[in-house]
Amino acid sequence: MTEVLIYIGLALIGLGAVSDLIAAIGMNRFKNFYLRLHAATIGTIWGAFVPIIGASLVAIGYEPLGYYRWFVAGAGFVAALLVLILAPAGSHALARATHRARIVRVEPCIADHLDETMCIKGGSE
Amino acid sequence: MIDPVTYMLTLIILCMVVNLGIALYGIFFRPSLVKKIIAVTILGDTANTFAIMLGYRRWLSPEKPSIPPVLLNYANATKEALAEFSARAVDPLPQALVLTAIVIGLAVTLFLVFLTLQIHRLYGTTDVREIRKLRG
Amino acid sequence: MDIVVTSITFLIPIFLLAFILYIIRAIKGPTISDQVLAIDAMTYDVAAFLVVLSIYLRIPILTATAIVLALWIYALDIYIAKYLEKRELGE
Amino acid sequence: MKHAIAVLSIVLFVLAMSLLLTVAGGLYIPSISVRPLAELYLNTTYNPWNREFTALSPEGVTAIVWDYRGLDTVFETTVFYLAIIASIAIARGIRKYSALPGKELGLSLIVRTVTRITTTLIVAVAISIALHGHLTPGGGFQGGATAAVAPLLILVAFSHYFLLKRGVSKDLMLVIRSLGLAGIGIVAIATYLVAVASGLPGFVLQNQPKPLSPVNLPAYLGGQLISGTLWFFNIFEFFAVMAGFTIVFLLLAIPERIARGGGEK
Amino acid sequence: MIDPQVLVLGIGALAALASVVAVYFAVIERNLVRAVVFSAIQSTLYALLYYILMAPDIVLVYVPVAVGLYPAVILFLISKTEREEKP
Repeated sequence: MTEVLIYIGLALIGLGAVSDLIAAIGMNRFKNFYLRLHAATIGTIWGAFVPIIGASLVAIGYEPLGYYRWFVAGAGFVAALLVLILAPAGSHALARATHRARIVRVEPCIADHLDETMCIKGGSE
Repeated sequence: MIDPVTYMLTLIILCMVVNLGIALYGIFFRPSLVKKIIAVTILGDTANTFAIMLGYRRWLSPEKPSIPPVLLNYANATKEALAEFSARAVDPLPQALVLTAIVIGLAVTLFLVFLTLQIHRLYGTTDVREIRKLRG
Repeated sequence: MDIVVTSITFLIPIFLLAFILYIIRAIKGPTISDQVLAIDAMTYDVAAFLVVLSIYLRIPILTATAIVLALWIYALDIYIAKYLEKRELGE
Repeated sequence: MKHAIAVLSIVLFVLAMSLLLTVAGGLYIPSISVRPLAELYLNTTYNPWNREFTALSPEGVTAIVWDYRGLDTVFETTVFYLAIIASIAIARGIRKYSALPGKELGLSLIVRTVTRITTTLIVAVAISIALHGHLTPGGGFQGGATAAVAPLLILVAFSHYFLLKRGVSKDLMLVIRSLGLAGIGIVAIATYLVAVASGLPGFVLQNQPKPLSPVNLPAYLGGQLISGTLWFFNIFEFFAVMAGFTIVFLLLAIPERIARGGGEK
Repeated sequence: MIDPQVLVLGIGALAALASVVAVYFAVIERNLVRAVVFSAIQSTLYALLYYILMAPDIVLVYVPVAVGLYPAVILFLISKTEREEKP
């Protein structure tokens, strides 16, 4: 039983690590802020939530931690829950403020339904 | 032969020395008072890191890392567990001093923030060169 | 050799590589929003990393730091967002 | 581009210089053992077999902060108190408002809802950190600094008026803060007063019984380890630090327009 | 197999090196809001460094103070005074 938990947990940590790397590459490759928002969401949910859940599962089945493995698992689940609640809200606040403060211009832009004046049709491309 | 552990520890200490130098440059040569406050906080954090480095200890063996000064399983602690704890735990004294220093550093920074705010209300600027000019 | 320790030894470099890439974007970012977004992702990455590392080192007591780290970076988002949106933070 | 070259040269300098210092071996480096004083602290922080010196707290840092070096911390609390009082003194003369704006201010609905949930979680985490300060990492300073983020988050995500409407004012926080400081003082001299009243020698800030003075606060309360004075000190320091920071943030959050006297009186 | 001590201290050394870059830009940058953001990067890296140096107490007090309170206080100050540092 404990071996199954450890293998599932390790698989989740590995999945999280790979997703984190992909998101970090995307963070550097995407062209503007609104596209990077997508990479950041991948990096927080798949790159932080999933590995913390995996680590909690590993901790439940991992004997050397002894009696304190329930502490690790509990703290891990609380941290995962916090990431799940807070990361989207933070990204939302940042995106909304960035759009309202008009500090990021998207070129070329197809349509901007929130604020038509920010959209410059037929930009550099 | 280079010991990699010694290299890593030296690298951390030297990075802190460089940070200290850059923060001192910010305090002495940047004109804005806000920038001076930011540099002062960085200086304080770096000094705290030095204190914590003093209390660190190397690992006993690869299977026995050094541990924080917190005794686990205290309810059924034996004398052997206690001996192993004092053989592996890091020095708690610098941590205790740094703990209070951080909170008091924030309180003193708040005081500096209020002073800067009052200077801006009186003189209309936070640039030290202009403040000096205004006072003759 | 322990399967958990062996696997985590191989997974840590992947986390570190992502961490370095996030730092590059956080330093370089053309606007403030890009920087804050990169710090955001970097800190959640670090929080996950701390939990994994506490299992790797077998020191369970270190896990509590991850909760604190996950909580506070949200505060930084809110402060920067409020500053960009309103200019006056108090109202 | 100029900055990139400067940063690269600094990093390369650090890497090369530390290599040089490693080969030369002249720098202080942490060794495999700690100082004899630290050995003493680690050996006696939780040691039921050595009741003369032990603090009976599994957490070394909290034991040093409030037991071995307790007097230092009391004076540091005084410095903290004076810094906050100095800030309030500089900010004197700020106008009060009679009428609060009725409309909703602040960030979007999503952020406000999440902040409502988060603030509860923050206070819960802070109280847990402060109450378990003598068992796991944490304590009064950590819990207080953690709890002080909650009002700041509300100030930013809602508005300055949101807290004022719910009665969280500067004066209330001053009262809480004074109560916390008074509690620290009472716990510090409680053992001394009891010892003097019963005609025994006693110490200020005493935790566990010492060879000369047998008076102490109980180490166990209802079967749970509370480590004598440490638990009470942590609770009172939590209130003092949290309320102290909240006062300053309330003053700092007053909009500049009103602070300069241009707004409503 | 790599020595775990070297691996763990290597993470700390990486955090320290990155913090040098963040501190450099925090002091050099003229836009004060960006300087605050750089100092937040430095705080996060220092928190990781304190974790590696086995000080969970310091992490618990440093993260709320340096990530949760310092940026807000300095942003309050910037929003009430000046946004740019004059050359």
